[in-house]
Amino acid sequence: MSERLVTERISPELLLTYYKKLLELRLFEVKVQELYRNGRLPGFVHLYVGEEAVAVGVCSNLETPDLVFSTHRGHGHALAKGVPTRIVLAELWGKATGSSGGRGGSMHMYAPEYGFMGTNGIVGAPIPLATGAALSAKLRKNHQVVVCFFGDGAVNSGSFHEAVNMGAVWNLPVVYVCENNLYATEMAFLRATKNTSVASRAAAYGLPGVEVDGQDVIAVHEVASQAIHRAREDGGPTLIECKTYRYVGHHEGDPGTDYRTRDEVQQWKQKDPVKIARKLLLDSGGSNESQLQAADQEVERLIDDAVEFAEKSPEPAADSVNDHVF
Amino acid sequence: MSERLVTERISPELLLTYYKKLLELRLFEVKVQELYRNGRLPGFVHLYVGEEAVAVGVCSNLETPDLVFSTHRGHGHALAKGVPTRIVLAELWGKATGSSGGRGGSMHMYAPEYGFMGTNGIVGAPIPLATGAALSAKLRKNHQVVVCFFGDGAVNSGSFHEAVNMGAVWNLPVVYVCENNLYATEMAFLRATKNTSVASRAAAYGLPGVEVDGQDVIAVHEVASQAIHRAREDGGPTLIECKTYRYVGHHEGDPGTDYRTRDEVQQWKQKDPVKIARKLLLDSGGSNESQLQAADQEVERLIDDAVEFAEKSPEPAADSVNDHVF
Amino acid sequence: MSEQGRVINYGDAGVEALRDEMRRDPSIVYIGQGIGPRGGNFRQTRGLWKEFGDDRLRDTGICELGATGVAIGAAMAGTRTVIDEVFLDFALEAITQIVQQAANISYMSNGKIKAPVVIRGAMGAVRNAGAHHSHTFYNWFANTPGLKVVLPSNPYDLKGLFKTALRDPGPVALIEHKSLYNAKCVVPEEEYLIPFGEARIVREGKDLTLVAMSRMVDLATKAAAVLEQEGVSAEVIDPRTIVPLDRQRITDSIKKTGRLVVIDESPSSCSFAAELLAIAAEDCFDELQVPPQRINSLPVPNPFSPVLENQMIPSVERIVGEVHKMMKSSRRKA
Amino acid sequence: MSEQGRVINYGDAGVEALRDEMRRDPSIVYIGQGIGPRGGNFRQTRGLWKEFGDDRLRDTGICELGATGVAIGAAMAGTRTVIDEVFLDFALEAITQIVQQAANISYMSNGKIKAPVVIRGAMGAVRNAGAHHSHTFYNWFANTPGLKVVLPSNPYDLKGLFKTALRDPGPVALIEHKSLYNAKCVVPEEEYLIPFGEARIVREGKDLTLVAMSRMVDLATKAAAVLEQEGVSAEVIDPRTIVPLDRQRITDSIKKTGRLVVIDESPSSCSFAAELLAIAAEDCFDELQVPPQRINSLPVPNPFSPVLENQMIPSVERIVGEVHKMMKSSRRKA
Ligand SMILES: Cc1ncc(C[n+]2csc(CCOP(=O)(O)OP(=O)(O)O)c2C)c(N)n1
Ligand SMILES: Cc1ncc(C[n+]2csc(CCOP(=O)(O)OP(=O)(O)O)c2C)c(N)n1
Ligand SMILES: [Mg+2]
Ligand SMILES: [Mg+2]
Repeated sequence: MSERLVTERISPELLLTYYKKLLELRLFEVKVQELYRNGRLPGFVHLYVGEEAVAVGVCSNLETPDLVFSTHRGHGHALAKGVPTRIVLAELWGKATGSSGGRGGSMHMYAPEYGFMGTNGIVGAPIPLATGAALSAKLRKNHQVVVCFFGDGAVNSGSFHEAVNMGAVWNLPVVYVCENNLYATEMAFLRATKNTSVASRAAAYGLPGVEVDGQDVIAVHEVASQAIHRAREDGGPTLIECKTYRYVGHHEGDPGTDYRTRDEVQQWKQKDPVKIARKLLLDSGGSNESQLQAADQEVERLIDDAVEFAEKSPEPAADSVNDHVF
Repeated sequence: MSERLVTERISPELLLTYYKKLLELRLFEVKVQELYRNGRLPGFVHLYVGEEAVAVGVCSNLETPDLVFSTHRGHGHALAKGVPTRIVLAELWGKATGSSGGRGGSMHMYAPEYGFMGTNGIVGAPIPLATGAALSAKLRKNHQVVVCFFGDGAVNSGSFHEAVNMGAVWNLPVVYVCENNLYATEMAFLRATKNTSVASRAAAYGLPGVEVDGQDVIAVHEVASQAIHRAREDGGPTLIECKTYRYVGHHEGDPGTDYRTRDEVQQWKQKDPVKIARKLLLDSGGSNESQLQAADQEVERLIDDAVEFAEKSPEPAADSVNDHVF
Repeated sequence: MSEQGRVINYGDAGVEALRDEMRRDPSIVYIGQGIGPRGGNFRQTRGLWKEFGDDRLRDTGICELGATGVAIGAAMAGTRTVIDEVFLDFALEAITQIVQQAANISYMSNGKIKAPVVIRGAMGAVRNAGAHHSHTFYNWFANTPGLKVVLPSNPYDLKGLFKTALRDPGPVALIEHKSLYNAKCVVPEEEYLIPFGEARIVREGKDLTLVAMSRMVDLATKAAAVLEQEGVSAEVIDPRTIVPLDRQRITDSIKKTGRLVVIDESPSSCSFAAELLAIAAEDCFDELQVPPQRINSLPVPNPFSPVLENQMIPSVERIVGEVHKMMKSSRRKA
Repeated sequence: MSEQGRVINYGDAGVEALRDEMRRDPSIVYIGQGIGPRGGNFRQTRGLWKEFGDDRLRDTGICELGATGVAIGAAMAGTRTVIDEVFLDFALEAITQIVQQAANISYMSNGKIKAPVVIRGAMGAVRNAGAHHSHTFYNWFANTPGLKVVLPSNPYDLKGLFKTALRDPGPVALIEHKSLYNAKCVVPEEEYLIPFGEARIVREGKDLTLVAMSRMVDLATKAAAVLEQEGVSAEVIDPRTIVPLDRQRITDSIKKTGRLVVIDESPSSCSFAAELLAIAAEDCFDELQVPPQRINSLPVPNPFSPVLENQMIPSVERIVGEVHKMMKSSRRKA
């Protein structure tokens, strides 16, 4: 990553905003990890630690009416799209104040009022859904753009193949963002396929494919900006491959150690998206240490507030179990 | 197609064998059409008229233990793999003597004793099945090769994507043969996808992709020969795209006229695989007219015999309805 | 259902419902294979493409999984959609989307997201299409919380129920029968809606209750006519929608007649016929005079051979035969 | 099932069955996600990869449709396979292959091709996994001609039934319960097979019959213990395989007790509980003393919230409560 270029490419104010968002995503997950390990949260959680620059880089281009479809590893996408930490955490806690009133949890969390169309427990499933939402946007000519996040694991699924082809042939306003973190659970992408370049697969469907450093929030922002712009102008879909890495296990409970070398993890930690952004702000003189400390505290307060809110919130009423089926 | 080359590439004897097979496939379908239109055959039939060079060109490379998985348009594949006309026709007639005892019909016709693993009513489904059969062959190291036929319509299905990727990553002895006849029912391939080169899609999975003139039995034979040879030597799968055309409607009952121009059909009829082979035999001096007439009569007798056999065969016994479920 | 008026067939009744609703609600988009210029494999969209064009009648390649997901995603985003699987069998390609996404979304989102999508498919045996093209599956859908399930047995019901489906807030499985497309009856040109959850008494009777769905209604009615000749008065009921189910009207009839025979084209284990027998046992225990019976297709894949398939599927003869046996068995109470 | 001997858990019992059979039959290949070096998401293949290696434990990418088709195709070609869908929910991705190809192939080929494939998946609610990871679906499989359906409720049965499945000529759906992997009981190290179609009398009783499958067997047994304290003697039956079904042993029990309660984790409409009530009505009409009852999960997607999910799923309290009501209602015969 070239710092010289970076400062030319972005204002310090904007970078500070990204930094705060990156940190929010990071600290949120760290808190979730702690709560989960302490047995406070039910269900299963997949944390986004290490991949924050993808969500923030992409979503910083979006307006509230734009739609995001996310995955099982979706807390970061929700937060980056603007869903308040409070209702995300309350949902993870199964509380009535959560974004799904406690009915959803980590993998089924919806906040359409913020343009967040859900995390998803089914790998691949959001890709057709997002494509459909883009069809809706195109027909209504409302200049909405739809972003679909998915992992490298989803790329070998039929859902990817069928949906991306439809998005391309119908020239829909959708951006397909693959978070290639090299593994699907313990399965290395290069054991799952002979072609490990996701971007190159765009050719099979006749849409543009771009690869980008997923640890570099500015690079992601720029690539996404172009794709989103083109989508908005009815120029059609793009497939973006973000090379990234999770620093934690696949889900809480998975040590994530036996299929990855310590070295590999360490190398990727050198490219920590939060640290990179922080260092850049300092090095470029965009912010000074005390400004950054203030920013850090602001984010910490946000997380603390969310914990307090979620903890104090009521459980859903048992007799509401039959509501909202139809 | 260059005739000069052709005679150098193939002996007259062999070409005469191909010719007879091509004619068998053609006359078989013409007879089925007639019987069907006269209300003699139940169910639905999809005829292979115009595409014969694909089945014959590919299957002429196979031994009986090699396996073929076929489609809804599969009579030609069955015959080319060596399933006797009698039991194919009897099956279409729903007779007890048919290859599936009348339980299957056109789209569910099995003759494992000839290495024919079935036509199939579900588009795309045979691709994973064939890949699995190839896994079985590889593990048993029995030098069996598996061939999977499918149409352009199957290429946009998840089954294609998932299975071809698995075949490639596991380096299985399977040859994927796409019969690209430009349409899936009435849907032009170029309306269904932005990338109409099937062979080019091999890159997405890291296996070789080859395009060949599907009306030229010798060209198909040669391309398939290489692929089958490589598969047999544990060199992995190949994706072959045969450009071809059906001269008839999608199924009997479909006039096949409103979505294709008369011109287009006429142009393709100029490349009739049966006529091309016949002309080549005559032009090259490989056979004379009277030899060919003898060949024609031989094939006609084969078909007549099948009709007589099937017609006289008994229906399955009503009380056998519960047999063979498990 | 009136005896007088304009007679049209099942296929055209569906087209009419669609045309009406697509005119009324410009957001409706119809997605499927061969449903555009071709007008549908069963002629089930004939003429609509001319009026509504490529934007609203969207032909897809062979990718039911993707196309169904697209229809559901569009519905979640505010566009009312129909996904036509054409053969219901092909819904299997996409059933993960139907069950996991469409049926669950309202609940999972606490009612914040709805998926107004009609999942359309034609089921059942037709002209010996064989094992891959003859499934019924409606009991699977009825077992899926969040899905409504509609089984029109005639043109009149198809039109009225389809229109209701196209105004429903959530996903509706509209399951037609392939062998009914040429069935005819009187269908008003004027608008009418048939509410979900109202069974239809096809004919009244007092000796036994025949419940049948979809094409089986025709068989039940014919069997009832035969039985009438013999002095047995059969009430024939068509639930029309199996989710929601008009439990009241069905159990009222069973209580009245004391005898139940269900005719169901699906294989019997865990079928909708099983459900109705269970309901009868739960709700009509004291009124049932003899054991309730179900007549299902034999539990085999649909054979191609006409001889075998006729043996497999319920027939008027089999219904009449079962009723004979039932009428012979002694009543529990005098 | 003995009270004495080596105690192991459900997960390990499955591993043991597999290890035995993979040693015995070198053609067996196991396909799925994370089943190789990782040893399975539920530890259901732990240790096997070390012994059998990459050739026989084949990890795949996320492509259940393709992988299931591969397993079926290999089985058709003569290699016995297991396809592990891990979560049964993901079988939906591949159900077209399971139903259309695996289940139909023997019939469609007139018995010439068999598909000896075990379709393995873990069902049911576990630790609030939510709507996408908690389905049951066994009634769908039971409704599919050509599939056998096995529901082991404890380690002993799992080992014996899995081994039988691995020798069956056709496709078998082996459906485990996610919440049972740590359940323990005595399991002999020696070889034993449990034949399909033999229900197990979990405990004998005379006042009523409780039929339960999979994890519900534990609840039924606990409820029976509570009821015993109150002087009500409940017979608990576990069908173990629902296709083939031991109709005889189940109906014998119902005839003996005159009362039936079925406990089933699936939503009730067209569930296996409905099937059993239908069977009771058909076969035990004269012996049933009161209406048979079914206790199913509420017909809602599995909610994430523990409060809501507990409300949704059958509990010991609910079973005891229903039995109380049933015992109060007057018997039909003195
Ligand atoms: C259809 C389906 N198959 C399997 C799973 C189980 N599963 C959950 S997450 C996951 C790995 C996903 O990998 P990837 O798409 O690369 O995303 P990542 O976890 O790396 O962010 C798997 C296999 C699932 N949820 N859905
Ligand atoms: C999964 C599935 N979807 C749809 C169909 C209906 N269908 C039968 S053949 C066909 C067209 C197939 O086109 P293609 O694969 O190009 O083969 P062709 O008929 O051209 O030989 C369709 C859509 C099917 N049989 N299976
Ligand atoms: Mg990944
Ligand atoms: Mg084609």
